[in-house]
Amino acid sequence: MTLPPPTRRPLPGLLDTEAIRKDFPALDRVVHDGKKLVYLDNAATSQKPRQVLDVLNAYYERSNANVHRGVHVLAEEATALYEGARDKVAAFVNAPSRDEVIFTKNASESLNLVANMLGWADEPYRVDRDTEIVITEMEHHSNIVPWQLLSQRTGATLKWFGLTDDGRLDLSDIEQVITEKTKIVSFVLVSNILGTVNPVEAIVRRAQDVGALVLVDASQAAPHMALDVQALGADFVAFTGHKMVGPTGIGVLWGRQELLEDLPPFLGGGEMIETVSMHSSTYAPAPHKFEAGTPPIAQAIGLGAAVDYLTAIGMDKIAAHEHALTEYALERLRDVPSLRIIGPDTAQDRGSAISFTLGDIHPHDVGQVLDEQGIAVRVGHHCARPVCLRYGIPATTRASFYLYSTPAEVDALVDGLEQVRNFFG
Amino acid sequence: MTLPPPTRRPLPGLLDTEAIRKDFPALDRVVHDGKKLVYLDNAATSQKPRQVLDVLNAYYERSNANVHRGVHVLAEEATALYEGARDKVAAFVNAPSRDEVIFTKNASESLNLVANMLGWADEPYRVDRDTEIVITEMEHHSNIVPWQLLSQRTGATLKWFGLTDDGRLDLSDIEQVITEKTKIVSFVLVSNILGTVNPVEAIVRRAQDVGALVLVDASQAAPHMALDVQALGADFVAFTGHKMVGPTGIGVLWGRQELLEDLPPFLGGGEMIETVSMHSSTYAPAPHKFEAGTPPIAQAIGLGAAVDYLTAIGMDKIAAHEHALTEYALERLRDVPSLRIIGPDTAQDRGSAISFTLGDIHPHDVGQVLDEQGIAVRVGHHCARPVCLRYGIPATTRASFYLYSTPAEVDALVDGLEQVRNFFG
Amino acid sequence: MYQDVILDHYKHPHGRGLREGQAEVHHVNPTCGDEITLRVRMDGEVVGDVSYEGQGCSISQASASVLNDLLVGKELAEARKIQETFLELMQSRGQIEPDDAMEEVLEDAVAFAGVSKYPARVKCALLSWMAWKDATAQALSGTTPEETA
Amino acid sequence: MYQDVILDHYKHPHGRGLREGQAEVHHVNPTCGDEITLRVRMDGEVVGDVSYEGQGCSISQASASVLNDLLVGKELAEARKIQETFLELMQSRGQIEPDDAMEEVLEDAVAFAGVSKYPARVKCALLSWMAWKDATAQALSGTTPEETA
Ligand SMILES: Cc1ncc(COP(=O)(O)O)c(C=O)c1O
Ligand SMILES: Cc1ncc(COP(=O)(O)O)c(C=O)c1O
Repeated sequence: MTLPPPTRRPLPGLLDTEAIRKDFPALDRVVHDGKKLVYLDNAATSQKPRQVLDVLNAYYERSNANVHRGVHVLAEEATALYEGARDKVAAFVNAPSRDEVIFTKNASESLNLVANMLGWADEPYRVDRDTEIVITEMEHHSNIVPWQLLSQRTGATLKWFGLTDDGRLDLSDIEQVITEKTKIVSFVLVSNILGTVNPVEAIVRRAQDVGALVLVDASQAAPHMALDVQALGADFVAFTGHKMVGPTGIGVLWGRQELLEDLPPFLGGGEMIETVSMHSSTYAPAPHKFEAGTPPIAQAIGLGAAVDYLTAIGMDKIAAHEHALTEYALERLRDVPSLRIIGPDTAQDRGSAISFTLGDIHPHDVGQVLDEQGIAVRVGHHCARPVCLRYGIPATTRASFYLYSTPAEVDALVDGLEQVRNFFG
Repeated sequence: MTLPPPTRRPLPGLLDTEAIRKDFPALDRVVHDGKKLVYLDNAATSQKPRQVLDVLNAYYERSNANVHRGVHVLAEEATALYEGARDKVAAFVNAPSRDEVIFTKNASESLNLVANMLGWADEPYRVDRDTEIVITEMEHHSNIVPWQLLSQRTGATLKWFGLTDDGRLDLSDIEQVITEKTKIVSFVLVSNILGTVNPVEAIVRRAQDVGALVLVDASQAAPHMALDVQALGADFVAFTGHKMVGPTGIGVLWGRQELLEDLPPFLGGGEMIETVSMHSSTYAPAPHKFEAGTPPIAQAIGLGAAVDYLTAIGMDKIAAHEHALTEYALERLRDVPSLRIIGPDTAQDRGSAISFTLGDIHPHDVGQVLDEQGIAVRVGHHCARPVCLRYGIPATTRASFYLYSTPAEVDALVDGLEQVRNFFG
Repeated sequence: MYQDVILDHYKHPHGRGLREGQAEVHHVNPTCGDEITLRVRMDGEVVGDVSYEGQGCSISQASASVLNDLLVGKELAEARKIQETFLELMQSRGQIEPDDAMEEVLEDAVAFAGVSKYPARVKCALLSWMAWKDATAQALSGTTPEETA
Repeated sequence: MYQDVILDHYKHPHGRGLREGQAEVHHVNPTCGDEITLRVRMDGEVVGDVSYEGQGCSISQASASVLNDLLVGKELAEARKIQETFLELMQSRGQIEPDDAMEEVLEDAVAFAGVSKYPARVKCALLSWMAWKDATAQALSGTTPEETA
């Protein structure tokens, strides 16, 4: 049944996945009566290492308390752990100040937070009917719908960059898209469906020329490459914990301090206030101003442990590993008959999520037959339906890799696709 | 040092706390070189039983995947677990339909969600400059600030019920406070600072008479008593997982189905849509419409386990246990010289959070000296500063009980307060 | 879940193509993009024809083919009973093991029992059946053909 | 953390009460409601008087009393050095073990070393010191007394 893989060259820059995989209990999972799990759905969410789970358990078993303002031991420990996680995340993205790191529940909340702040802001940030919002056609729904809502609510015009046939942003009309009326440009650093890595510099430069703010959706970047918010030159950067070996229920918004000071709060409640009377309230300084209510304490601490884990391995090494794997996967997939890559077909400026179609076999069927062999991929529009519309396809199958993925798993995918073709051939 | 407790009668209705405490690893904690932890900060957050932690670990170690739309085993398991947790929560609060249960990150988000929905809603729900919002003076900041923000943003008038000297709502002017202009009445079922249980029926009746919606903040009720959203007669009910032996990072908003259908979404993004194009989007039916982005998957599943745990013990039994303990604590505290209870001084219509002042010893000092004896209480304004203003005090010390609290812990508190008095006397 | 019967219907669909009818509907499964356009012709109390065009996965395509096989030529009451039985089977989350009685009603369609274990795919299997129900209601109420989503 | 020195100052505060001065400030710690009103009188380059009124916990009250002891009568430059040393100690998160040199500068105030281990209480200890710094700046710039929060 299994085809012999083509004479596989040793790939340069691979991590010691044998050691790494031991840290991830879920990778030992056996499914469908004895098939070893081949987890290639990392763009949807990553698996979690023992090191992160241990930190979660230690928190709940020893130090669990509500944070801030407590004078008892547990409250002080919980606060130190929670704020310590903020330090770790700040260092991870090279933030100039820890106070620029806001904990949210996921990247979607981070993106919505910015959209809402701008809707309620005073000049010069305020988005209203005479202004424009710019996104791109390759955004995740979480970076489309908040701007559609903001545009409906304020009357602002929503504009976007289109895509080239090979899955890149079409910036040829950048001067017409980003104009003096533009208040905010929000775009994805690495596309979750196409894999494309976008040219930040060109967009940031144009945005700065016209005085627009820039929000970068780094949800698919933070897990996979070194992220330096200062080098990016953006005003806000959003990402999400569960895709970077962290727990679910935690996201991050980084924002420039002056902006966080000037912009209005979003959610109101405990923790985000300075002083409250029935008649009026004043707000705590950032980041607390944007963290209403009991925060996701254990989850932030877990994200801190995730960041420790990734840092210990090294983000550059992780990027090199995935790059090698992506190059190998593209090469092997190229040989699968009737397979069409949706997105860049070389590994250059490209993340490790690879979307494709297989003849006219529906992605649901591709995914299901792969699943029967233990291979977990994602099928559908990957919360980026405009991309499917753009390329005239109903959906794609997507395989996506991470630090624990192996060339053997790429081979398993290719073999699996052969089975799919036999089955529906 | 330790005074002998007064001849302690066996209290009626206590749970078998010896067995229960074995489930909670944190209760074994020893602090300050050998002091056994006496955890009386349950109104801030509860400890977590092994049963909940086991479910979290099993999820992360076996079934971790993003939910919905996946065709592989892990995605299907994760989806079934996540949606199964929704079934459990729906049953726990006797919701007519599981689709009425929305998962948020905490009670604060639930409360903000309603405030924002009403700000963007069409008639007849829309809050605007000609309308009124009603809250009370004993609300948690999380049920004050969202309404202050809404009132600032829409021009609506914010009104509130005051408090009587013995810590109850003053409803004597209910006809003037809730009027034909009132669109929403939002109030706390059990106060986190005073302990007061509020008379829902009178308020709901008046609100219904004038056609106003009712939101009940059940954050301090759901952990401690049987909650029946149908019996309450409210339109929305909010609560939070971490106070009810569940994980941090998870909250609930229950809402009546017709309302959830009619009201606009809040956060936009993945999961909450039906179909997206660059030009416009349509939204999924509730509850998904209100759950943008990857939800707190593990945390919802953990809350499901928490609900199982509480249900197995029985909410009525938990309520009886706490009632007996509160009665005992009030009785013993009454004998502490210069101690003044802030809130109802009998156990009738009262939860188990007890706030007090001790002469003019500052609550920070009270809390600190108790902490040195291993006794964890909370000090400050408990996110309810208007209550402190109302009673002319800077802050209070608050002891709050839960299903694992014991009469011996009440005795430890009373002894500890004696030490505080000696220390600062 | 891919029984031979299902694959056969997928590869060689029965009654595919749009023919004359009294009502036409267009149904979409937004989560996966499956679509079907379906027409119903009633000959008095008998299902005269169910014709369809669409794109989608093997399950949704095969299910439309099986529907055509099963319903065309049946009295409306019987067709409805078949539809309801199929719905019941698909919503059983793999809990129903079709017995002889059910097999007699559903014939080839019992092959879909395995699909009911996969919540993500149940909607695929039901797409054409929901479209048929909708189109039939329109045909009977005399509504002129129109698009519904 | 409650050293006898701290309790002594709390129970018998030195220099408490508002007296004449060139500047007055009002500081509040919003998280716990501690408040202080503090006046500064400069006699040329010398701290002539620091008078205060307030409410709050033992730490914030004792700290104001110690401040009065330490700063009144000192040259401004020296008073500033004491303030900075105290700030450094309080922000040390319990990492600084006061040595002889530090004890010489801080005298009774070294008793607060233990407080620095409790982040929630550091603000209490610093309340009067921040108020003094603020009031002194105002006194020197000749700003008329005003309220600040
Ligand atoms: C009465 C009340 N409402 C709302 C909240 C807010 O809950 P959370 O902090 O989990 O959002 C709390 C707890 O802090 C509370 O006690
Ligand atoms: C590019 C991109 N942006 C945003 C998101 C939203 O992240 P979350 O679902 O954690 O809010 C995702 C992942 O789903 C993503 O891939």
